[in-house]
Amino acid sequence: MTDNPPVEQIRETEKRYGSAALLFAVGMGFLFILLDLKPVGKGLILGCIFSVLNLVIMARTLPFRIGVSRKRATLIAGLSVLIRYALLAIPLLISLKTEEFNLAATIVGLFMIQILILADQLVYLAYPSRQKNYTS
Amino acid sequence: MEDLGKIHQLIVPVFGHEMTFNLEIILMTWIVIIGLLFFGYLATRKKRIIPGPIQVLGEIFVDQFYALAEDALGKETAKRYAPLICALFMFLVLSNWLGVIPHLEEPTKDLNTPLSLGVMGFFIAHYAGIKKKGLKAYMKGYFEPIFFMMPLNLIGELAKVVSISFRLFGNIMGGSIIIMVVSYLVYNLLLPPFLNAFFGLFVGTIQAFVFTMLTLVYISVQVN
Amino acid sequence: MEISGPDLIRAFEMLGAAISMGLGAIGPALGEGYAAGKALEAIGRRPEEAGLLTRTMLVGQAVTESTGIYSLVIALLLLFVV
Amino acid sequence: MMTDLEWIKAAAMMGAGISVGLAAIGAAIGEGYTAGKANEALSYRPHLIGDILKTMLVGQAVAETAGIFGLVISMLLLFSPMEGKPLLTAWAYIGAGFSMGLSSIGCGVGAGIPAATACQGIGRQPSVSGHLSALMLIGSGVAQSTAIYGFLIALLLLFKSLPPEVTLIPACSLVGAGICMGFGGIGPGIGEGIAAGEAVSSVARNPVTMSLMTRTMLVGQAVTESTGIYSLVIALLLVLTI
Repeated sequence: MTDNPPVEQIRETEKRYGSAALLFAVGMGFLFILLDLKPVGKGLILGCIFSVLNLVIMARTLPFRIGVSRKRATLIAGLSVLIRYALLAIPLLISLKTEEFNLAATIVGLFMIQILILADQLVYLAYPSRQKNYTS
Repeated sequence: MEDLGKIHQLIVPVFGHEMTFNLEIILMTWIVIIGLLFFGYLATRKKRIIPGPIQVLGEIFVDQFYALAEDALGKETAKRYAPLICALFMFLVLSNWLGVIPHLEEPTKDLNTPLSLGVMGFFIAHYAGIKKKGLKAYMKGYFEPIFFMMPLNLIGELAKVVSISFRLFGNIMGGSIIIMVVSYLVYNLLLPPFLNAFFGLFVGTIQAFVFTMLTLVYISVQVN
Repeated sequence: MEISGPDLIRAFEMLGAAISMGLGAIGPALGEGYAAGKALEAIGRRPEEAGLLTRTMLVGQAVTESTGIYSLVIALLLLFVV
Repeated sequence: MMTDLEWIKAAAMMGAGISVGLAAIGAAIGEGYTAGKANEALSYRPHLIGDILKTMLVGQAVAETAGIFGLVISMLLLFSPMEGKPLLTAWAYIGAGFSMGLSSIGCGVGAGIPAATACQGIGRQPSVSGHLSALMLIGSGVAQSTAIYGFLIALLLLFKSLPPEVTLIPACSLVGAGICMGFGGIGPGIGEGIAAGEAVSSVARNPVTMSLMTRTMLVGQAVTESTGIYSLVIALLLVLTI
């Protein structure tokens, strides 16, 4: 895409949820590590990193899928799905094979972005004025 | 997880037959009934023009369900059946909410409670129909549109009882089984309170309302 | 593995209960979703009739769900009674 | 002649394939539907590209949950230790694959429909895009509950300790639990998605009805969910009574 504004807005969404997810996961992870539950904290952080990576790749490939021919769009979408699923399989494999990462925590970490999006919107529903309005 | 579906039963022999009582369910039902009686006593103890909080709650219930009954049945018949509808809803809501408190169980979790309420609704609806239309017109309703549709109409009437009571039973029992299994799986961490809020309060209220509305609709089908 | 007659019957009861409830859940749920969607559309047009429309939606969904409940009854019968 | 371990491995591979394959189909249908409607909205409102793409990204991220669920179960199936497990595990693995895969189809499609209507609605009423995306996410979040039930059943099937000897009844119960929860998850997911989609498009037409619409939508979805709950109950009974 050539025009700048849409890319800007997508970056903003990506940054907002990505940084919030990382912050939350790292905070919770350190809490768990301090509580002497090292595998749980490490698993949470590992899962969350890949979850954020997934969102970033999704956002970066989004502009290429708009306004191109059908064949090309399908190809790009299929490729990105393959790459993203392969990427998401990595933390699961790591935590299955080694004892250092707790499996359940890794799975929760993988859903961190979705959980945060839902929580964010619930907060928006409850206190509409508190949040920056999307429209402005 | 072995206590899934375990019920404390009291078996009493009566003239060669056995009568089975589900003790916990009876106890829980009595808790609900006493709670409702207490609520009724508090709401009507001091009737004032400017009502206290409990009286307001009671007035809201009565008002809402009277309006609903009037919508469905018409003004004259509503006067007779609105108290029943209101009491049914209050009983069901309190029963479904009871499971939220630890160590207490929903009486509606046992099939016997919804089934008996459903059968009660069935008989009341048909009594209302006979009373309003007279026996002959009531019987004629079964032979519509042609004579040999009678068995199908009969099955349809009985299926109403099955569907209304199994809906309540399935939802409440499903909720309690899910809460039990999930609490076992996650060692009572974090999730069960949310599940309790969803299944106990939200689904419980909706299913109580659906049960009440369906009873009202069945009565109104017979009356009109 | 030897299979006796009663074993086979019991096994197929399990499978039958599963298929009955599983497939029986598809139709009612789709229908109820459609009913809820249409009711929501109507409420969007005339918000002042929301109470009546919600009640009608609930009754319609309750009737739609009957077939799902029959599946549940059959599944429970297969599991516990037969 | 195959050994027990080989049978279990073969079943695990089949279960993993079913799980991630069907889940990817569901997620792809949902995401594709969203992208299509977003393109349609873009074609007549090109200047709203930022808002529409943002909503599309968030919607697709939520619709992807189905795929991730399938992926998690398939990785668990493929790489969890299998040595010394009884032969019945093979049947449980196939059941787990069915449970997760089929219920993910409902989840993906159900999350895609509201996202698509939200993209359309932003094309119609850009001033309430915050409301629209909030309602969309609540709706698709609820539509995913049956996939969570499927996930629960799959985990139960994976980690339940099974009797050592193989008989037909538990085998049929294990596969049956998977099939029951799997098919039972399709309908509620799609139905709740339809309801949420209509709610979103109604709010796009008449934004003042937001809170009323949220309430009514949740009530309608709660009733739609009940067949999914029945399926879960039957599946749990099948698994737990072995």
